[in-house]
Amino acid sequence: MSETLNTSTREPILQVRDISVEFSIPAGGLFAGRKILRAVKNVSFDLYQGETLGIVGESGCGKSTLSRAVIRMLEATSGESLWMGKDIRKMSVKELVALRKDVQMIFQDPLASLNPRMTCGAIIAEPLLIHYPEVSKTERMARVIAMMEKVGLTADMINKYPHEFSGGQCQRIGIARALITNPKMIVCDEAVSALDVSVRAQVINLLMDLQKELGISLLFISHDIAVVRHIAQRVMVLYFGEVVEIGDAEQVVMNPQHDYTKKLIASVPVPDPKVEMERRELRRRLRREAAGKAAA
Amino acid sequence: MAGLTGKDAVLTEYAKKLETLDAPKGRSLTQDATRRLVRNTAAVISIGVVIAIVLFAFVGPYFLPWTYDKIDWSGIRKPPNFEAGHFAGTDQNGRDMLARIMQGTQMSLIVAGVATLVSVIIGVVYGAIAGYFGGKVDAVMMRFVDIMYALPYILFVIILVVIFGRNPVLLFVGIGCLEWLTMARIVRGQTLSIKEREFVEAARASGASSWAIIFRHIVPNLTGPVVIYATLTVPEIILTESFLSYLGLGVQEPQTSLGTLISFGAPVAETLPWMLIGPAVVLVSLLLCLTYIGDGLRDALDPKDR
Amino acid sequence: MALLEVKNLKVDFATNDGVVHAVRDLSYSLEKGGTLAIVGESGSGKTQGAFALLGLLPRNGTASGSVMFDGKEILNLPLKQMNQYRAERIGIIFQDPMTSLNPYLRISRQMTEVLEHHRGMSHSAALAESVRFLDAVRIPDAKNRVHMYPHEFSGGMRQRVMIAMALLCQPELLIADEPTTALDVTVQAEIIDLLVDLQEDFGTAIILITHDLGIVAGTCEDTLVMFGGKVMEHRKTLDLFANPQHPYTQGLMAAIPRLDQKVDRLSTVSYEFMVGERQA
Amino acid sequence: MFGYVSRRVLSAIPIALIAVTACFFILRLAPGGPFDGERALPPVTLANLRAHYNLDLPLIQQYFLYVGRLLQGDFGPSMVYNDFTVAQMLWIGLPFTLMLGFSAFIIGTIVGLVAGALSAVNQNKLPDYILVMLVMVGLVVPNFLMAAVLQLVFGVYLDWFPAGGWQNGSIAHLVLPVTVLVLPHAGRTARLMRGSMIEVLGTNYIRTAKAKGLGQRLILARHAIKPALLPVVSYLGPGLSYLLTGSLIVEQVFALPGIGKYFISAALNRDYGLVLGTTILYMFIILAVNLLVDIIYAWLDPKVRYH
Repeated sequence: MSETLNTSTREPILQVRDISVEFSIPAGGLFAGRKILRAVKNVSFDLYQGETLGIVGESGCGKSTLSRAVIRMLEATSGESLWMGKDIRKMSVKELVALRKDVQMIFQDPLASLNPRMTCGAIIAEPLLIHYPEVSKTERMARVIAMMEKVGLTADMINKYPHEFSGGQCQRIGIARALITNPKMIVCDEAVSALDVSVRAQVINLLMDLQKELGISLLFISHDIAVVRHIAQRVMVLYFGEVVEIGDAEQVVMNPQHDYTKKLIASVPVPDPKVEMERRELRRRLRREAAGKAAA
Repeated sequence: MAGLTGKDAVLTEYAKKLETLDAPKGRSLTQDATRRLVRNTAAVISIGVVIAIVLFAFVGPYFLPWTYDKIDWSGIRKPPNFEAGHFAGTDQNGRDMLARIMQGTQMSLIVAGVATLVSVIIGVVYGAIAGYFGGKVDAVMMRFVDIMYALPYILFVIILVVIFGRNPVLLFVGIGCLEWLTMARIVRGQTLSIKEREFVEAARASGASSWAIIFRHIVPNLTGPVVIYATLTVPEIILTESFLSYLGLGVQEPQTSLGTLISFGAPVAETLPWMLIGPAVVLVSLLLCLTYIGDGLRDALDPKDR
Repeated sequence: MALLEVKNLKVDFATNDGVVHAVRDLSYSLEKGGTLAIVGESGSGKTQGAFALLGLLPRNGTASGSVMFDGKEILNLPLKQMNQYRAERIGIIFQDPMTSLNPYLRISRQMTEVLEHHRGMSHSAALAESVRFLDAVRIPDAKNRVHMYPHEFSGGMRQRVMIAMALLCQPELLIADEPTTALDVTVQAEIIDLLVDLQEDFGTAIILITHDLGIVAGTCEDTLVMFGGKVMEHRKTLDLFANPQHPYTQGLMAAIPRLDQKVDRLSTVSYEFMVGERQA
Repeated sequence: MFGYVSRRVLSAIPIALIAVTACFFILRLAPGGPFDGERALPPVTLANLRAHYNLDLPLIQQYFLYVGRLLQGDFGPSMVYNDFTVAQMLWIGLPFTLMLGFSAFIIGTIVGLVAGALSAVNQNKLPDYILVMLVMVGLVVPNFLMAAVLQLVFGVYLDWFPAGGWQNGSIAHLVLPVTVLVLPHAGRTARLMRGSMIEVLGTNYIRTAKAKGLGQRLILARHAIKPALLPVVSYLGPGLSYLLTGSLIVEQVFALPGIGKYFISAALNRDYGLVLGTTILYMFIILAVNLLVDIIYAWLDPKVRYH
């Protein structure tokens, strides 16, 4: 696997400092007041060129909100998010559009992330149309075909519609669309969670190969810590909007520090009967301890 | 822009490949829907009947000896007789019923067409804006629609007609202006759900502008529900128009509409049954077919396997 | 004599694009109190095979073959007789707890009706028994929460209610169709551990349907691997994980990222074994 | 629950106010007036007629005067039937229209719900096809045509029921008009109920109910009816307003003493008072029913009551 990157010498491409996101939601009752929901609380981390940082946490822990706030797909309430030293939250509309060239996204539901009314070729070409309008149609289509083959699709699928592809193929189209403008970073939001086991392995391998070949940084968000540990060099664990643990992937998995991380690691089922029996005992002991602590 | 794949030579090779490539055409959602619609016999028959009615209304008059406003003094209140050319009899003023039915159908179709268009345009624009911008804008716009729903809207049409007199154009636009409420609600609902879909967020993530998103991503996906509801609006409007003509507020003499014909035919139905049967058959079959087509389109365009 | 004998079960669906063969040929047996995991990816027919047992197939589904339960044929039983097996002798819990409970009825109503209908209990007796079962599935403050509506429970809690509901008549067999797929991993572990404990306490035979080999490893004595509506492999769980025989099972095992092992590259499932299958 | 209801009532008041204002100004700003009949009135009588109905005051003042009196239930004078106040005229016609309208509304709703549920339960079987056909007829045939046909067949030829007119207390006179109003409403309700019931029968919680081994009738009654009712209930508000509009015609065709027939003549000869009065009355009925519908909806759906 790629050697652990010596992160000390190089400048991180993305520096996030104390990003918080708050939503005001209607409270119940007759004169509906408004409650403040703090989805992300003072999260900070760095992302280096060519590195994959995994963000793991359960539903509602704020990982999707954080990943979107950091690249300003939604407005954070406070904090800084420096891209190449420039704070994204202070960027003008034009600068923000230019940023999208370098920072792309891949989504969870392969089919739903593709416009059903557009052909595969048009979907992949759209970012080119936005950022390089001056490029001729033939060159644009040539680049699309090149990218399709790079992600394992055949050129003759270019006129097909999303509903004519399998889940795995749709996700490859999504990846091709994200790569077409040669980005420096891609946010993958549960990019493989909706795929079947066999297809998931292919897409994971594809993502890792492309990252090595093109030197792209990945922000890989998932609830599945086993997948995150496999694909990421460093892992950040989120719990109710706060970072409870961050560090090298092996470290976090092999000896977790925070209680929640321990519980999370212990809960993941391992496909080996003997190992799984021991882990059930561990989980039972953790529950008794937690119950004991709660009672004390 | 630097050679995407790092080597421009590779690009030219793909460009050559592009020429030789004749990638097969994909099957778009619309083609899928048409295939499903064609399998729905009731809908196909209905489409046939509607086309026949339209031809009957717009082409028929050229084949008739009598026009809708010519009075045949020798043939007043006569049952259908073929020698005199009155295939569907004559009315109290001796005018040929078949010609009048044709002209009436023409008028009803035109009114329905224009009014539906007006209601679709206003409804789609209003709904799309409320749906896309959401928040305060959406709340105010939808509050207005709720108020309009609370008003007894037919009374408004009557007031409108009374105010602007019975010129047909105003009638069409008036009905259209009051029929857009449900279309606006449906389009708003659809826009809200499409806006939440991941491919819209993907477009935003690629830096697409709001207008690009609306016209390239949202509007094309609106066509399904809009088409379904537009087909269901046409019979509604024909009913409203015939309702108004029945109250004497519809089209002015000597022109007529199916509603007017029925309103004259109904009181004398006992003695001159042909004055009621003719227009009634045409109106009911037209409405029946349009409703079946609407249902067929709904099953074809969003096939929850009912 | 086995509790459950399934022979050459076939399930087909009539769709307007032709007939879909969800289950082509499924045969297995389950002893009293035994535990069987049915593993397969989506579209393998694992769920439809289980629904066919209880006659829960959708309108356009048809089942054929033979299913002997406690010595009697129950496949395609007329509704009246089938209803005597449902919940009373065979319980079932479904994948999505958020939509499997009636949002307009209180939990008490949805549980007591089972006991009133099958055991002829009075409402108060049924309520007491329901609360007892809610305690058994570790729902805190069951006495009060029983009167609440489904939307006042979390996903994990609702699944516990479903489990309690399915066990009310202490059926001999419990079918669990991907019970934890829709849940977070920490809640999933609690539900799986709960199922294992309940199986031991009540001695109920369990068929656990899942796509997650990790869950299978820790729960069931036997495992049956399905693909394309057919059985690829059916062996003791320990043997299956020690040395899987069928290429599909081997492929699946190698394709999963594992927490306890570090591997550089996941191997993808090869479908050569399908070549022989295609003609069948 | 109380919080929810009072919030709905509070939100209904502004709607009513805005609607009244809209009606008032649209009518007044429209060209023509109640007194420009064929024979031009001498200017002097015209002037004091306008003064009598204080049409000479600035419009804004007329508006506040009108609303002020409206709050005390006084709809002001009728400008054409000048020996009655609008309130009196409405009072004569109102009870009949309400009786006709609500009886048709209740019968139509019940028939529609039962028909819709029945056709959904045995979907694509014979009863379903028959009911769908009946619903089509109800939806498609305009009410004035239906009225004419029923009048002719049952009134004149078969003479089972009086073809028109009204003697108070005689139900027979109501049969045909109510039927004409019931059919389209029952048709729409049945169509909605069928779709919503089919959807509910396909849900996971109905599958759970089946898996509990409960009988079909019990599943329908306890688990399916309530959720299926919700979308239909929210239609009843607009449903009633549709039906009341229909009663305009039915009262005219069957020569019944409701407020319907006043409205048309009032609109034609610009009797502001009467037109405004009828419109506002209809609106209040619809707003009241909408409020009732919201409350029924909240009672049915615990999630709405909950927050």
